Amino acid sequence: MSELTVESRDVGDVVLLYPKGFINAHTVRLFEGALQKAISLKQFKIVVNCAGLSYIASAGLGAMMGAIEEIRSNGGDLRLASLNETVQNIFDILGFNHLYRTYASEAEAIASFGPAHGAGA
Amino acid sequence: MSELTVESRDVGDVVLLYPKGFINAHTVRLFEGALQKAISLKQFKIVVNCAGLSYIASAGLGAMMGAIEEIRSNGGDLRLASLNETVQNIFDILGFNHLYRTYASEAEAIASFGPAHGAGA
Amino acid sequence: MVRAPDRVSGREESRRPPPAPSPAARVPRGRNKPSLILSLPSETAYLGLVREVTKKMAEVGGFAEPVAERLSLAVDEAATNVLEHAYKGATDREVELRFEDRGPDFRVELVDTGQMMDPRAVPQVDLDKFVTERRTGGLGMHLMEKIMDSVTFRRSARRNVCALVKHKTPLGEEPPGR
Amino acid sequence: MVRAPDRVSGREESRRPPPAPSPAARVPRGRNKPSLILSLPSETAYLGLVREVTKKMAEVGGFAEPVAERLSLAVDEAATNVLEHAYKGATDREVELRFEDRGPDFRVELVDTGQMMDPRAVPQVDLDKFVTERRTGGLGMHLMEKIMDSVTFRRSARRNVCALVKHKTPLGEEPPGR
Ligand SMILES: Nc1ncnc2c1ncn2[C@@H]1O[C@H](COP(=O)(O)OP(=O)(O)O)[C@@H](O)[C@H]1O
Ligand SMILES: Nc1ncnc2c1ncn2[C@@H]1O[C@H](COP(=O)(O)OP(=O)(O)O)[C@@H](O)[C@H]1O
Repeated sequence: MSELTVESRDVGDVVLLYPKGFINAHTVRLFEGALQKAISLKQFKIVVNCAGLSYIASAGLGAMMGAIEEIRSNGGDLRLASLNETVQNIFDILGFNHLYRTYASEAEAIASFGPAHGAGA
Repeated sequence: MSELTVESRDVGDVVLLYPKGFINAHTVRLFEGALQKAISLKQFKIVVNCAGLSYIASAGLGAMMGAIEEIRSNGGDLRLASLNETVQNIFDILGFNHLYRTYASEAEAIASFGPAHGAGA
Repeated sequence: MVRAPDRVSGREESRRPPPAPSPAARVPRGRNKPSLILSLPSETAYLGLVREVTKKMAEVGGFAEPVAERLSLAVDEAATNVLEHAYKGATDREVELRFEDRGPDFRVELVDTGQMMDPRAVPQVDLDKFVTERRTGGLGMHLMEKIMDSVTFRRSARRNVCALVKHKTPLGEEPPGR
Repeated sequence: MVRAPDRVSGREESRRPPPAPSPAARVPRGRNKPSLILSLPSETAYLGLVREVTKKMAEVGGFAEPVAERLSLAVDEAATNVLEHAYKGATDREVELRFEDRGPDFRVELVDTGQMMDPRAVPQVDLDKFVTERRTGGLGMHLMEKIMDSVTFRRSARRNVCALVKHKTPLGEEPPGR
């Protein structure tokens, strides 16, 4: 019974993260590790595809907060795609839509980083 | 939050029942009612499609037990299709495979009543 | 329908009052395992909750999902019996379920203040006779005993206690993984 | 980070000890609503169970699924804070969660024997400053207060009690459907 897995995939110079399961104080280290790995590889254009994410607690939001400044100061961004109702709801409660750009689909999130991306793979 | 619904559909002279949800002592009356309705309409060839059935407790098995003699003594039978792992498991524990015929698919269960059926609809 | 006398003894075995507490039971608080007490009105509407809570506690106790599903069926059956037989359908009474993770044992106790269990009332299940005799009862106890390692009933302080126990580790095997 | 003083009073409101029991709280046993007590070791591994049990109890209490999801987030956050702040990560302690369905209120109490809550330690959330100041904390309390109708902390008999309350019926509206 794995509570969280995080796979990743590169599309051009965008890195896609696929958290599957839920992110709470117990599982957040894994998610944090995936973000830190992207940063250490200087992959600053990050899309978190939330299609497989059932739930995120403040620990997970804190992990994004802890990484966002370094990402943005390196000309990148962390953008989210395919939030389910629960996760969208948590974002709404916190007003996180002002801090992070969210997209209905992964393709839109990738395309938002510029026309060069998405075709590559 | 509906815990059980039971839809029905006729295919030739076979009646198909679609329990959706779970059958326990709380919801069993609805399932029993569907069986009794088929009997009162003299539809004795019954297939219970269990694809939407997540769980069945002894109350539900008792409901089948309470109807089977009348069904069989009128030349019919009650057969089951598409049991999920949990429901199959309960059948195995009780040795119900000796009492009821089960089929992997609805089509097979319908066909088991004879070559005339299934084409109609 | 009363079961055949020659099979009484084997069944009685699992229903006699439990012996002195096992070493695990003597471990005081701080045993570092989850425990849960659920108090419910005696209404069948809550059986769904009973099943889901049991399944979660079993999974947290280390049982794989299919086993947790079966354990939740056994507890559903025990609770159903309390509502139907101990309380005879009255909906204004209370049932208490106690879940305890005692190291090697997963243990659930159901406590009610209703009519006492009469072990002689429990029919022996004979599948062959089910159809011809139009039998519909007896399946619940049968399932409980097939699923659990032990099913015992005792009466104390005007309460009925039905205790269901499942060993986590069949002797000589590895403990189940999370 | 300490919150700005001018916003202290509004927050303090929801943290003062609860007043005398409300009429609903005085109803004795047999109140005919489910209640649940969950005792857990202080390990984050059990936060998933906390969330699922909360969601089920909220649904049984009559809240629609999206609301039940939010309530389970608030209780997850409260439990996480107990583990991280009251127990400072020690995993050999115990947390108790008490769920009570008091007619118009859904009430969850978390009880621990760890370090006392210092309300002044709770930062005020200012989203604009989050990014520039590299802030990562304060979101949990903020979520709890946004989701619940009241969040109070009290200390009694060397225990900390965090009480979360959600009214079922906004004044003048119909009770929520199952
Ligand atoms: N908790 C209980 N209290 C009193 N009697 C019980 C209890 N559980 C079971 N019984 C008795 O055992 C019988 C068999 O129970 P069970 O196998 O569940 O079948 P059913 O409930 O369908 O009759 C019941 O009919 C009842 O007489
Ligand atoms: N149960 C608690 N016991 C002691 N202190 C607490 C508790 N809950 C919260 N706090 C204090 O309130 C602060 C804010 O909590 P929170 O909003 O959940 O953010 P975080 O836990 O990420 O710091 C914590 O940093 C801590 O100082």
